[in-house]
Order: sequence, then C-alpha cells, then structure tokens
Amino acid sequence: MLTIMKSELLVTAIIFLLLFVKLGKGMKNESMLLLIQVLLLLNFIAGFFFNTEGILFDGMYQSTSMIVLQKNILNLGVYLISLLFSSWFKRSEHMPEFFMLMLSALLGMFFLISSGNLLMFFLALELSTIPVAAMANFDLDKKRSSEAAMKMILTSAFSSGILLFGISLIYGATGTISFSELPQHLDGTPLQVLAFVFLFAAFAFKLSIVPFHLWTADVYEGAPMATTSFLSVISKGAVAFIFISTLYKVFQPMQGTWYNMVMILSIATMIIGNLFALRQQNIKRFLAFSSIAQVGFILVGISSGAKEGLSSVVYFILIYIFSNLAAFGVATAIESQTGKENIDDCKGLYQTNPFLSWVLALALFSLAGIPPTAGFFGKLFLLTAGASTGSYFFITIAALNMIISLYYYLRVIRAVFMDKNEQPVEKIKIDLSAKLGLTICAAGIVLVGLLSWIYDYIQ
Amino acid sequence: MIEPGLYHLLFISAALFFIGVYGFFTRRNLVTMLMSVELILNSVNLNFIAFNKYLWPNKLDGVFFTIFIIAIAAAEAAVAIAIIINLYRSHHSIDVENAEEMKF
Amino acid sequence: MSGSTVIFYLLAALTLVSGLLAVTTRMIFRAAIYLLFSLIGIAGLYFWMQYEFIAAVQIVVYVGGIVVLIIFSIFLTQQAGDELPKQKMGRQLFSALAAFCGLALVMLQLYKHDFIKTSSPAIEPTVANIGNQMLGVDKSGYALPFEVVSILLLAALIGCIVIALKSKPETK
Amino acid sequence: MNLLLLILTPLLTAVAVLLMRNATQVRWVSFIGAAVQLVLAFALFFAFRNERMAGNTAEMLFQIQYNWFPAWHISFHLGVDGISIAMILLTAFVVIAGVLVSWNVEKMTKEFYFLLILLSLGAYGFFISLDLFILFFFLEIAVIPKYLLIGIWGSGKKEYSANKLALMLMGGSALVLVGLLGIYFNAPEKTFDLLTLSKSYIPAEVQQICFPLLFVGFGVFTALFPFHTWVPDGHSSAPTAGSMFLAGISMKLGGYGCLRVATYILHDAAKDYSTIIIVLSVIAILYGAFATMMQKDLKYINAYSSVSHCGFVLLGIGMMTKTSMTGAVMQMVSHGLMTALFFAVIGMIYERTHTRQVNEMGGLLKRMPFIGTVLFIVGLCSLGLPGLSGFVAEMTVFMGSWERPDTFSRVATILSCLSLVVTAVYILRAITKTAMGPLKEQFATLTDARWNEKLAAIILVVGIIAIGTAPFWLNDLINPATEIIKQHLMIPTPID
Amino acid sequence: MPNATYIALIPLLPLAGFIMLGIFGRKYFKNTSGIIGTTLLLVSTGLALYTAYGYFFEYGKVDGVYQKLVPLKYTWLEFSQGVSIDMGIIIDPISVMMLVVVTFVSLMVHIYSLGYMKGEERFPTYYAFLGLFTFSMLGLVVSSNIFQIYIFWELVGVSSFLLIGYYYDKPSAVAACKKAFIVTRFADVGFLIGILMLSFYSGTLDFNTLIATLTSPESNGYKTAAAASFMGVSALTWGLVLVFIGGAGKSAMFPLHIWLPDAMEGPTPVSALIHAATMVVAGVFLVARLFPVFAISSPGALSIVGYVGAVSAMIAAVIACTQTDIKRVLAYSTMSQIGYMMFALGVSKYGGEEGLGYTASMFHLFTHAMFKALLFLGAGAVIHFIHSNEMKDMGGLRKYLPITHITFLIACLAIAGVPPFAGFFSKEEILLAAYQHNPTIYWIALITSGLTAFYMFRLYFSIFWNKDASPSPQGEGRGEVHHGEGGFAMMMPLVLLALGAAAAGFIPFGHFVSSDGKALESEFHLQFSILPVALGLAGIFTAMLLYKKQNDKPDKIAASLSGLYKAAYHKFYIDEVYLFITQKIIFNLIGRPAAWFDKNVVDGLVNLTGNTTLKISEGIKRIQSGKVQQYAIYFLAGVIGLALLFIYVWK
Repeated sequence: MLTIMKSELLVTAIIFLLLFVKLGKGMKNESMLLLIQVLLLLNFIAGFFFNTEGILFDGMYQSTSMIVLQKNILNLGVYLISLLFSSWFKRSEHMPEFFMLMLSALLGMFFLISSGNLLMFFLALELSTIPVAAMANFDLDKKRSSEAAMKMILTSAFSSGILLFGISLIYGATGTISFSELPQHLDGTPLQVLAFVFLFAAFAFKLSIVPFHLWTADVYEGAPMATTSFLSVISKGAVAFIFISTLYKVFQPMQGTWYNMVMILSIATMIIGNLFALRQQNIKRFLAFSSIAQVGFILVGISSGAKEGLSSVVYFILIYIFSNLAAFGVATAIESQTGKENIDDCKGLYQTNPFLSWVLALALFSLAGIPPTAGFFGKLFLLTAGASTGSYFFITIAALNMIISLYYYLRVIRAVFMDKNEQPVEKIKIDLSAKLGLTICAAGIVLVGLLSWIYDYIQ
Repeated sequence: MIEPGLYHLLFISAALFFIGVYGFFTRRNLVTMLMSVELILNSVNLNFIAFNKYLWPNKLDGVFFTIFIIAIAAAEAAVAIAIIINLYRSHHSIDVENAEEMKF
Repeated sequence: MSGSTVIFYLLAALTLVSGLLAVTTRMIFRAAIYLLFSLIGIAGLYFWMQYEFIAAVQIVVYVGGIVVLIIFSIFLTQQAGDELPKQKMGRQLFSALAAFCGLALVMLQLYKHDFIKTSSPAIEPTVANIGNQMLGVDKSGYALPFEVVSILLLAALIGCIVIALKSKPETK
Repeated sequence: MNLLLLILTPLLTAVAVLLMRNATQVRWVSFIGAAVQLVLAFALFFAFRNERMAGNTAEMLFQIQYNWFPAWHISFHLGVDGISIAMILLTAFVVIAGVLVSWNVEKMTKEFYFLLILLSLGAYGFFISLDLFILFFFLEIAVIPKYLLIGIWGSGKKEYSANKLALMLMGGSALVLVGLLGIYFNAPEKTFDLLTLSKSYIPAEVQQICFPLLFVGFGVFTALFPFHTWVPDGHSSAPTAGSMFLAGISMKLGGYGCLRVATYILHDAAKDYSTIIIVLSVIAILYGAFATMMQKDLKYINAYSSVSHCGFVLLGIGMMTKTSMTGAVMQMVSHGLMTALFFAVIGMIYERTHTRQVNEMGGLLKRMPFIGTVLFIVGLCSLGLPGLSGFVAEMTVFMGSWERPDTFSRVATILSCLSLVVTAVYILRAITKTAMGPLKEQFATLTDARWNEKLAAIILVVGIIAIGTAPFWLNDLINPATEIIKQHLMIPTPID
Repeated sequence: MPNATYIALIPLLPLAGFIMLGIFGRKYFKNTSGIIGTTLLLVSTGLALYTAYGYFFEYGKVDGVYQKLVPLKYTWLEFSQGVSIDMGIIIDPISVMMLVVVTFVSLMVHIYSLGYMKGEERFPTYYAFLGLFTFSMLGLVVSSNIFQIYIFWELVGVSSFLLIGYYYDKPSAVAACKKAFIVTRFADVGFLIGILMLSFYSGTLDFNTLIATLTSPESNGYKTAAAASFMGVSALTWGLVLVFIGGAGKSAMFPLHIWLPDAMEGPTPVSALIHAATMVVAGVFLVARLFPVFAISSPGALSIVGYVGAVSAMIAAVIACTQTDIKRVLAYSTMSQIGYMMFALGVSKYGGEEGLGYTASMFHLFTHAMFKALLFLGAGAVIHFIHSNEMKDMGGLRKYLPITHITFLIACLAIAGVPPFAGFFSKEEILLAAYQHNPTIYWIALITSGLTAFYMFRLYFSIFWNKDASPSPQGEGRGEVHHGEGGFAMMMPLVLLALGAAAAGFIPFGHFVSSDGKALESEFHLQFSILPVALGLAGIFTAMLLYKKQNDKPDKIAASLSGLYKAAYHKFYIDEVYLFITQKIIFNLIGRPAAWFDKNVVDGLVNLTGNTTLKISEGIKRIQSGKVQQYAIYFLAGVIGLALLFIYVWK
C-alpha cells in the first residue's frame, strides 16, 4: 500500500515538512527555496522507483504504470516551476505557503488521476482547484490578482455545482458512483446524456474548452505567473489525463455521443482560441488563448478513443509542459526585472538577451508545432490519432488552425528577432536556478521529439 | 394533493438549482453570488439524498456524497470569502461589475 | 392526505420561496436570512426523509458555519442596510429564461426517465453506520475521501490565512 | 555511401557555426561545410552511377532504415534514386553559392549562416527521405528558417512577406499532412513507407480525396496557380542568399513532392486530376509570364518568372508521360541553378547600385563586365537558349507533353510554348535595360564582382552549362526513375 | 568516306575561339584576339574547302547521285525510344555548299574586321562573338537532326542578338537587338511546334529518317499525319507551315521582316556576315533541307513558301527604292533577294528537271552571299570613311575610294543581273523556274528584278557620283582626319569577294546541287533572258538619269507619287502595326490586366483571408467581456445547447 500510494505520500510528507519548517520560522527565503527545489527533485526522481500497480480502498484509488508516469510528468512540471520562478519566489513573503498550496493541489491531481469513483474524483478535483484559487490571489497587492482569484473561485464553484448535479443524476440513474461499475449501467438514455453533458461541462471548464473557457484568460492574466503556469500546464495536464480515462473507460458505452461532442468542441476551441490569441498584447493572456487552442488539439487526440489517443495525449502534455513552461519562464524573467509583460515590450529582445530569445523561440515553435522541436511530433501524433477515426474534415480544420496559430506565434518571434526598438529591455539577470530550468525546458523541447524511445516508454 | 415521492423531491432540487443559477447570473454582489452557489450545492445534496432514499438505499453513497459536499462547500466558502475580503480591500467594493478590469 | 404530506409541502414551499427570495431581495442582510430559511427547509426535508444525521450536519455546518461566515463577511464589506444595486432588466429576463429552460429540460428528462430501483436490502442511515463507513478502509469505507477532505481543509485554511490576514491593506 | 552523411554534414556545420566566435570563422566553417557537402553530392552521384552500371536495378539505392516511432510505423528510411540525386546536386550547388554570396553579411552573421545551413539540412533530408513522415518533418524544417531569413535580413515589406510566405507554406504543408494521414490510414498496412505504399493498393475514393490535398499542398511550395502569391513578395523581400535558397531549393521541394509523393503513390487519382493540373500549370506559365512583363523590380521579375518556369515543372508532372516527368525534374534542376544565379546577380547589382528598379539602371555592363556577363548568361538561360540548362529542360517538357496525342494536351503544349516569346520579351527588357544602354552618371564608380561573388557565379554557371551542353548525364540519371513512376501510372486500377 | 574529325573541326575551331577569347580575351589577348580568331577560321575554311572537294569530286557521288552522308552522330538527349536529339554531321550537297559559303564569308569578315574594328575597346569580345556565330551557323548547316538545327538556329539567333547589340551603349542598337531576337523568337515558336508535330508523326527527329517516313505514302507516320487534320488542313501541312514560319522569321520574310532593317545597327561587317550572307538564308536552307517533304507530301505548304517569298521580294524592293540609309537599302535588298530564293523553292518540284527551282534557289543563295557580303563590306568601307550611313552625306566618293568603288560596282551589276556577273545566272534560273511553274510569281519576280537594278544603282550613284566630292562628311563626327580606304585587311576581302561575285556564275551549279542529288543540266535560253536583262538595264538607266548628278528630279517624282512614296518610305507602316499590337494589345490588354489581377485579385484574396480572420477576431472580442456572470451564462448556455443537441438532434 505504501508503494502504491507512494507519490501521494511523498507529496503529503513534503507538505507537512514545509508546514513544520514554516512554523519553525528559522529559514531565509533563499535557503527555503533551495530546500524545496531539492525536495521536489528528489520527489521527481523517486517517481521512477518502487512503482507498484494496484487498487486500494475498494476501488476508490487505483494505480497503474501509466498513472505513475502521468504523475511523474506532473512532478517534473512542478519541479520546473520551482526552478523557473525562483526570482518571484524569493521576493514573495508567503513562499512556503504557496508551495504548500501548490503541493496540495498537486496532491489533488494525483488523487484525481488515481480516482476510482465519482466521489474521489469530485473531491480530488476540488482539492486541485480551491488551493489554486488561493494561489491566484498571491500577488496580494495587485488588484488584478484578487480579481483573478475571485473569477476563478466563483466560476469554479459554479462549475462544481454543475458537475455535482450531473453526478447526482448519474447516481440516480445508475445507482453507483464507482468507475468500474458505471460502464455496465450506462446505456445512453437521454437523462444519462444530460448528466454526461453536465459532467463534460465541468471537465471542459477545467480544460478551458470553448464555451466553458471564458475564465481562463482573465485568471491567467491576473494571477501571479507561477500560478498561471501551474494552472495552464499542470492542472490542465492532470485534468486531461483523467478526462481521457473517464471517457475511454467509464463512458465507453456512450462513445458515439462523446466523440461528436469532443469533435465539435475541439473545432470550436481551436478556432476561438486562435482567433482570440491573434489580438492579444499581454503575454500571459496571449499564452492563455494559445493554451486554449492547444487544448483543442488535445481534444483531437482524445477523439481517437484508442490507445494511441491516450499515449499521444500524454506525450503531448509532456512536451506541452516543457514548451509552455519555457515560455512562461522567459516571460517571468522579463516581467520580474522590468515589470513589462506585453509582447511589444519584447521588441528587440534578441539584441540584449539572446539566450532568453532562443529559449522563447524554441518554446513558441514547439507550441506551433514546427520541427525539429518536440511540439511537431506531439501535434502530429495527436492529429494522427485523431485521423484514425477517419474524420478528415475534422483533421483538416485542425491542420488549418495550425496556420492561424503559427501567425500569432510568429508575431512574438517577429517582435523578438526582427522589430527594431530604440530601447529594448535591458540585459536581464537570470539566476542560476531559472537558467537551469530554462535549459532543461529547452533540452526537453529539442530532445523529447527526436528521441523516439520516450514515446515508446509512454506507450 | 399527491403523496410526495421521488419526483417531488427532484423537482424541488432542480428548482432550487436553477434558482441558485438565476441568482448567480443576476446578483451583482459577490457575497450574494456566493449564496447562490450555496443554494446550488444544497439542491445537489437534496438530489443525492432523494436518490439514496428512494432508489438506492442498499448503499450509503448518496449520504456520503452529501456529507463531503457539505465539507467542500464550507472550504470553498471560506476561501471564497477570504478572496472577497481581499478584493474588497483593493477595490473598496464587492460589486462584481467593479472587478472586470481584465477583459477581451 | 397525511400529515407527512402536509409537512412535506410546507417544507418544500419554505425552501423554494425563501430560496427565491434569497436571490431576489434587494436587501443583502435579508437575503442572508432567506438563505438561512431555505437551508433550514432543506434540513427539514432531510428530517422528513428520516436522514437525521444529514439534517444535523446541514444545520451545524450550513446554518452554524457558512451562513454565519456569510453574515460576517457582509458586515465586513457592506453596510447591511444598503439596497443592493439592481441588475439590468435584460440580464434578469435572460437569466430567468435560461434558468427556466434549464429547469424545463432537466425536469422533462427526469420525468421521461424510468428510474429503476434496487432490490437489495436497505442500509439504515444511522449515525453508527455512517461513522463506521466513514473511517473504514475496507469495502465501502470512506477513509480516503475523509483524508482528502482534511488535506483540502488544511489547504483552505492556509489559503485563507495568507489571503485574508494580510498585514496592511494597500490603498492603490 | 552512407546517406546519413548528407544529413550529418549540415547538422555538424550548423553546430560548428554556433560555436564559432567571429564572423570570419563562421563564414569559413560554412563554406567548408558546403564544400564538403558538394563533394559528398558528387561522390553520391558517382557511387550511384557505378552501382547502376554494375547492374543494380533496385528502385532506391543506399537505403538505410532505422525504426523511429514504431508505434506509428515510422522509420527513418533513407534512399536515393536518380531524381533525388539530381535534386541533391542542385541543392549542393545552390548552397555553396549562397554561402559565398552572403560573404559580406555583417548583421548577425552567425545566425544568418546557421539558418541557411538549417534550411539546406531540411532540403537534403527531404530529398532522401523514403518515409513520408520524415519527409514531412524535413519539409517543415525548411519553412521557419526562411521566415527568419526574410524577416531579419530582408528588405522592403519584409514582415508582410515573411508572414505571408510562412503562413502559405505552412498552409500547404497542413494540406500535405492531411493527405498523408489519409494515405496512412487507408493503405492496406498502416505505414508511412514510400516504397511500401507505392506498391500497395489505396482505395480509389481515398486517392480522389488525398491527391488534391497532397498536390495542392506541395503545389503551394512550387507556386501552383493560384497559390503562388507568396513567391513574388517572399523573393523580393528576402536577402540574396535567402532568395536563392527559396527559389533554388525550396520551390523544388514542392515539385519533388508532387512527383514523388502525390503522383507516385496516388497514381490512379493522378490520372484523373491530370487535366486540372495541366490547366493550372498552363495558366501559371502564361499568366506568370505576362505578369512578369509588367514588373519593374528585378527581383519581382525573377520571382514572377519563377512562377512561370515552375509552371513547366507542374506541366511536366501533369502530362504524366515519362519524358515530360523527366523534363519536369530537369526543369527543377535547371530552374534551381538559374534562378539562384539570377538572384545572386540581382543581389550583387543591388549591393552596388542600391536599386532594383530596371528603369533606374543602365549600362552596367561597362562598369561591371563580369556581373553583366553573368546576367546575360542567366537571362539567356531563362529564355531557353540552347547550350544552357533551361533549353534542355523546357524542350524535354515539350517533347514529353507532345507525346499525349489528345487535342487538349496539344493545345496546352502549344500555349505553353508561346510563353517562350513572352519570356524573351521580359528577360531581354530586363537585361537590356540593366546592363546595356548608356551608363548612368551615378554608376560611374561601381566596381565589379569580388572573388567570392565570382566564385559563386562561376559555380552556378558551370552547372548551367554542364546541363545545357551535356544533358545526357542528367537524362540518364533521371530517366530510369521517371520510368518507374510511369510504370506505376500505367498500372490499371483494380476493380474491387 | 569523309573524315568526321576534319569536318567536326570546321565548326569546333570557331567555338574554341569563342571560348578562349570569351573567357580570357579581355585579359590576355587584348590585341591579338583578331589574329587568333582569323587564324582559326582560316583553318576552318581550308577544311571546308577540302571537305567540299572531297565530297563533290571523290566520294560524294554514288551512281550519279550525291549521297547524304552522316559521318558523325551521337545521342545528346534521348526523349524516348527512337526520339532523341542527336548531335551529328550531315554531308550532302547543300550542307557542303553552305560550309564553304559560311566559312569563306566569315573568313572575309574576320579579315575585314581586323581593319574595320581596330581600336575598339571590346575587340576580343567582338571576335569571340564572331566565333560563336560562325560555330553556330556551321553547326546549323551540318545538322543531321531537326532538333539539332533548332538548337543552332537559336544559337545563331543569340549571336546575332549579341552582335547587333555590340554597341550596347547606343539605345538604338539595344532596341534593335531586342527586336531582332524577339521577332525571330516568335517565329521560332512556330518552328518548335512544327518540330513537335513532325517528330510526332514520323516518330523521329533525325532528318534522314524523318524525310524518309514523311515522304513515303506507305508509312504509318505519313498516313496518320495526312489523315489528321485541323481546320481542314492536314497535320503534315500544318507542321510544315509552322516550320516555315520559323524559317520566315529568320530569313526576314514578310511579315516577320521588321527586325532586319533595324539589325543594321550592328557593326557593318556583322551585317555583311549575318544579315546578308549567312544567317538570314537559314530559312531558305531549312526549307531546302526539308524540301522533299514539302514537295512530295505537302504542295500546299510549298506554295505558301512561294507566295510569301514573292510578296516579300516585291515589298522589300519597293521599300528599298525609298530608303536613304545605305545599310537599310542593302537590308531591304537582302530581304528581297531572299524572297527570290524562297519563291524559287516554292515553285520547284522534287526531282529531275522539275527541280530547277531548288537548284536555282541554292545557286542564288551562293552567289548572293558573295555579292551581298561584298556590298555590305563596301558600304562598311564607305561608312568607315565618311562616318555616316545617310546617302545625303555621301556623293562623289569614287575618287577617294577607288577599290571600293570598283568592287561595289561589280556587286551592283551582279545583283542587278547583268551578264556575265554571278547574279545574272542564278537569277535567270530562278525566273525560268518561276516561268515554268507559276506565272503570277514570275511576273512579280520580273518587276522586282527591274526594281532591284534601279535601287541598287540609285545607291551606287548616290554614293560614288551625284554630288561633288567632299572628303569630310556632312554628318556628325566631322573634323577627324581621314585615312583613306582602310588598310590591306579591308581591301583584300573586297577584292576576293568581287572576284567571286564576278565569276561564281560560271560554276555549273546544277551538277552539284539538285533536289534529288542527280546532276541537273541547266540550259541557257537566250531569248528568255532578254526581257529580264532589258528590265535590269532599264532600271540602271533610270537610276543613272535620276541620281548620277545632283538634281531635284527624284524629289519631284517622290512628290508626284506622294502617297505611295510615303507609304514605302515608312515601310508600309508595318512597324507601326506591330507596335500597336505589342504595346496596345499585348501589354495593355494582357500584361497589365494579368499583373493587376495578380496584385489585386489573387493576392487580394490571400490578404482578404488574413484580414477577415483578424476582423472576426476583433468582432468576437466582446464574448470575453470580463464579467463573471456572463461567463456563467455562456457556461449554462453551452450545457443546455450541448444537451439539446445530443438529446434531440444528434442521437
């Protein structure tokens, strides 16, 4: 039981460790951060050992090698966040609390991925949401931060209500909340479809699928960059994982319905996300809409409904973590020193900060799906998985959306590399851990695609 | 008057749910919006209990769901209120329409 | 028409009417009180269904906790006597329409659906049963969710402390 | 001959370039890398000939195959036939010339060369891929360097042009992608392998859908009407070497793809769509030529003429006779060399006169005899003078097209023949106005080409003349390969 | 048997000269390039004469028929089985004859240029271009493959272009070279399509096989070609007519002649070589090369050749009477004479006595090369002396330029057809052939011959008599010290060519060159010759009357014929018609709309797509209103919408 729940236990241990350290009040921010980074690194490394598959608590909790892998990917993301946002953390008064909340949310995500019934699912979902809402408010002095937190907590409460209503209907119609028993009771009656739509909407809310995405940009913009990146990368990844397994396993009998639903929402998400991203100035907002569009692509992969769909989504999330975190890392480096977070402020960045520029370029190319970055492979496999159902219209739309997305990614590239600026941002000092984080991300962006064994490993 | 049964309870719950939804849509005060959310959650609870009683009394899934929802609702409300208070400090208002600086 | 039926309808009316008033009244403090009534009505319905434990929890947590919290926050943030700002008429109508449509849709589906019933023997929702299962780790034990919720409450606590107990309010 | 060398050399060069400290080192490293690549290309050519002479009749030689993403049946499969080798030789020529011409790029030299070499890497990889996935991979690798080359080192409306180019090309490759996926899932065995796919039966209705996707997708790269508008803007805004690569190599990716992927694998649909392809290519040929006639900027002239000339490539492919396809490949090689040279010369002129408007020039031959002479050679090549490569290629296309006896093809051929006159008109107009006539005062102090420019021009001129005077070696190289494609096209459609 | 190496060297030596002088000339052979070029060509000429001797007298004739020998042939570019461009050498009477003519005239021009072009800055380039031209022309005449001839055809075109544009800083020269190239290019497209048609039906590009296939009524190629028809005309005829269009372009036949007069902007020796003696007769040569096909398989096409030739001869002669630029007069005269050659072919039949026209045409080609080259070189000497092309600047030059005067006179007599000069014999044969087969053409030819005599002597008298001698010209460039007639280098070619012009007529041409290779005895009919000679003499006398002394009679006559005179002076406004077609129709109605369409419609659509996307993006931004409640409304609407969709619509 210890090894089965190893990931959760480790994270819980870290949370309590931090709690005690915090209460002890004996540590400076820098050393505290270093401690956290080391702990998270160990946590990540530990993820590769002593893995046991198994089911606990009467099916409420399950662990398979795929789930462990997914958790490890999330661990990696959290570790990278601890590296990349070091300058913000160092300045922050409540850094340990931030990590406690983040790790609680991470714990929630672990339980989410491992959940074996709707109750666990719901609780884990809340555990992974409510702390994040608090995290969104961590720039305590900023109006936008509290506005973001308010928007997040209210909309997520609303979506919880919808989700719960859906769950209650499912419970009423089937008499069970266990994932393993549900498929035998689901037969696609209208009420079940209705309940499924309610449930789906909650997933869609978390994943920012159109039209449930509206909170995303505002929250991303207002929240501290670390929260934003956690929200856009880790929590999206976790929800995507559970979304897939829910659709594939639990709602397998209703595949016809959810396939179509995924398809139309995917198209809408890609289009809307891209169209909004086109005209954004704020980098965080820009990345928010771009991540909405990315979710559209993830849905393409999900629509496949087969093993390839799962592995390609996991693979994509891994790549997405590297790419998006790299982009956020660069953005935060600029923002924390200069306070600028607009795309136009990046004009002429290459003149003063070639390293940041290249990392940003790599990240954006990866997001746009340009080879040889890993994003190319990720997107291509998603599309391939999606194409396996034979719906070429859908794939064509997705492929054409890649062009629109390329346009706005290139807009940033243009600002960084081409546009002339009389006063480009000054040379930015990046501390060691952020540099390390960016390097890891860049290496990940390049290598995850080219080294095909990583994909095989995921499979 | 008909003997009350499952459908009555379901109606109450659904009506309460949409009353909450209506409140969420129309209330401009953040605290009242939070109250609407509480109504929504309560309606769900009612649903669970009703289903548990009338259809699936063989297990206590609905009951437990309800208990946990109440717990979650408390946590959520606490965090929400903390956030609202913080918002009030910075905006000097808890009118939702005063907090829409970020848009488009 | 038995007494229980009458009680049911009374409770239902209390719940819905005060719920409706809670979301429509222009006085914020009254809204909180109506909410309180509505929640009590629900607790009454739980009693009516003989789920006493749930009813008790409802009263304790909601009436004793959340509503009090809400009222505190009202006092903290607003003059209780002020009228609430009015929402635009269009929005009100549209919201009402949307809510009504949703209600109609849900009710239609509920009525059309043939609910099946379990044939297994019922478990009484007694405090003992609930307590045993709550902390049980074996079949139908709810220890894990319990732990999860406790972590959640811890996190919420930390969050609330950090956010609400800010050292000094800024005046920007 | 290990084909990996062809990919590794540019890769190592690119890495080495990044490690260099100053611009001079960067230039020499790039030059050496390009030279090595040229030597390799020739070594490959001779090795190929030897193999063929020794009686090796395999469709693709020097094959290498590693499993790459086994889950998706993707393998790193390389191999060459005559067409690939012709394209590789072309690339090697253009790359080395491009490196030489860019010798005096001062702004961000390292990045410039890095991108150039990255672009060439994409092209090399593309031409030797036998797996559609890696083919696509390399196709897309070649897009972004172009964007950056134009955007950073370009001139004029560079942002607009760069954007347009990148978006249209990515649009093309998006269509290619969908087409490829269609093939992948509908082939009898799921595979991206070109050779396997060419031998398997793909259902007719799938072909009907996938062929236009692939053809138009690749066609965007090779300026298929009406998807050619990136060409004039892109070429005119690009820096010299950028234009050379763009027109000399990048547009050939499309032609090669149309032939090797679209026509070869989807041969049934190819026959059905032949008419449309012919119509579009004839429009491109004539319309491009007439549009060129009205241009006043040298780069626009060459860019529009590329539309017209690439029309011959598509015409050759669309006619689907062995000779016409050979002609199409020859035209790709010829046009690649020629247009690269043309852009190189335009770059040299622009660098000295600071104008590209033909009306503002005159009598440059007097001050720049070398550049002027090269301009004449390239102009004459463009209008199809015998002894230079353009003639050989165009005539092969014509002869091949004429082999189709129906009136429609005849009319198409005759119409495209007429473009020869229009070409003569605009080319002569351009070169006479530029190089001939009285020398303008402001140009009295111009200097002739420097050593690097001379070397670049000579390399390309040698290529042009080598094909023009002795086309048989190229023909012998390409013919067996097009013969195989033709054989494929002859396979009757199975009835199911 | 002929030795392929020797024959191959004939064109290759000039090519070597071109390459050497073209690449290194400017640096290393600044002054010696003329000598190098001339020496190489001297060797070529020697080899050509040796070949001619060998062919005509040693091995060429088998059983009384001159054979078509192919001593050299290798595949240059193979299109498909049997259809290939071969680079080869064909040795038959006309190619051998042309070898001699081309090398000889070219040699003369090379020598002449040593004097004429002395001191030019681009002297090596000039010789390089001459070498290129000579190579191309020689390659053209020995082509064994119809595509090979096309290749060299284009090459002579470009050499001509380069040489016309030799004075590249002169705008008129630039315009002229462009015009020459484009007009001939236009015609060449016809040629190319013709080649495609002929090769398709015959299944080959090889001349011998092609002719054999298309002239034997049993062959499949012939049958399909004759059966396939377009607009009521058989495919074969179409093919041949298209090929002829190519020939007509190069040979400046009406209406494709407009480039020739302008081409006189080139250096005068170049005009002598290219635009008088050799390249412009390539069209005639081409028709002669395919003559069996024309004559046997498509008499219709042949008659077109005849009429085009006749009309060109006539029109050119009329225009020539009015021109004042001496080189232009000569240019029109060239056009007129080529017209003769063309219609001679046109009226001819294949084989035996009937093939007289063919022989006559070739004969005239041969003699014309001599006297027309002579005329141009003489004119060159005059221009060299007087620095002007205009007749009005000249007069009375016989005292200053005695050798030029005599040789020029000989040439004029030859072209006027005065016995016993060379032109007389060839022209008589042509007229006889026309008389026998086509009276219309005969009468046109007869009038033209009178006109020819008139305008040539108008030229002659205007230059050498007319006004009193004034050594310094009236035109520009006055004040320079004049240097007589030019040196030996310039005079020797004049004398040699004059000898040719005087004596070439006595060669029994029919013995060597005939349509079917068998010897053709040409009879001399005294009574037939009376009329043409008389007309010629009449022309000469009229010219003498009008131009020997300076007077105002020519102006009066011109005035009295004002309409016709003006039209002829303006070359019948053909240039203007072309200008109208190109500028107004092609540029304005096709080019400009194409460019517009591209910029506005095609490109516009692309931009529109982009802009629309941005517009939509701007238009829907209000969805993201920043209001939480609206977000929730959208949320609920999404839920209800999806539920309705999937419950009721999309089950």
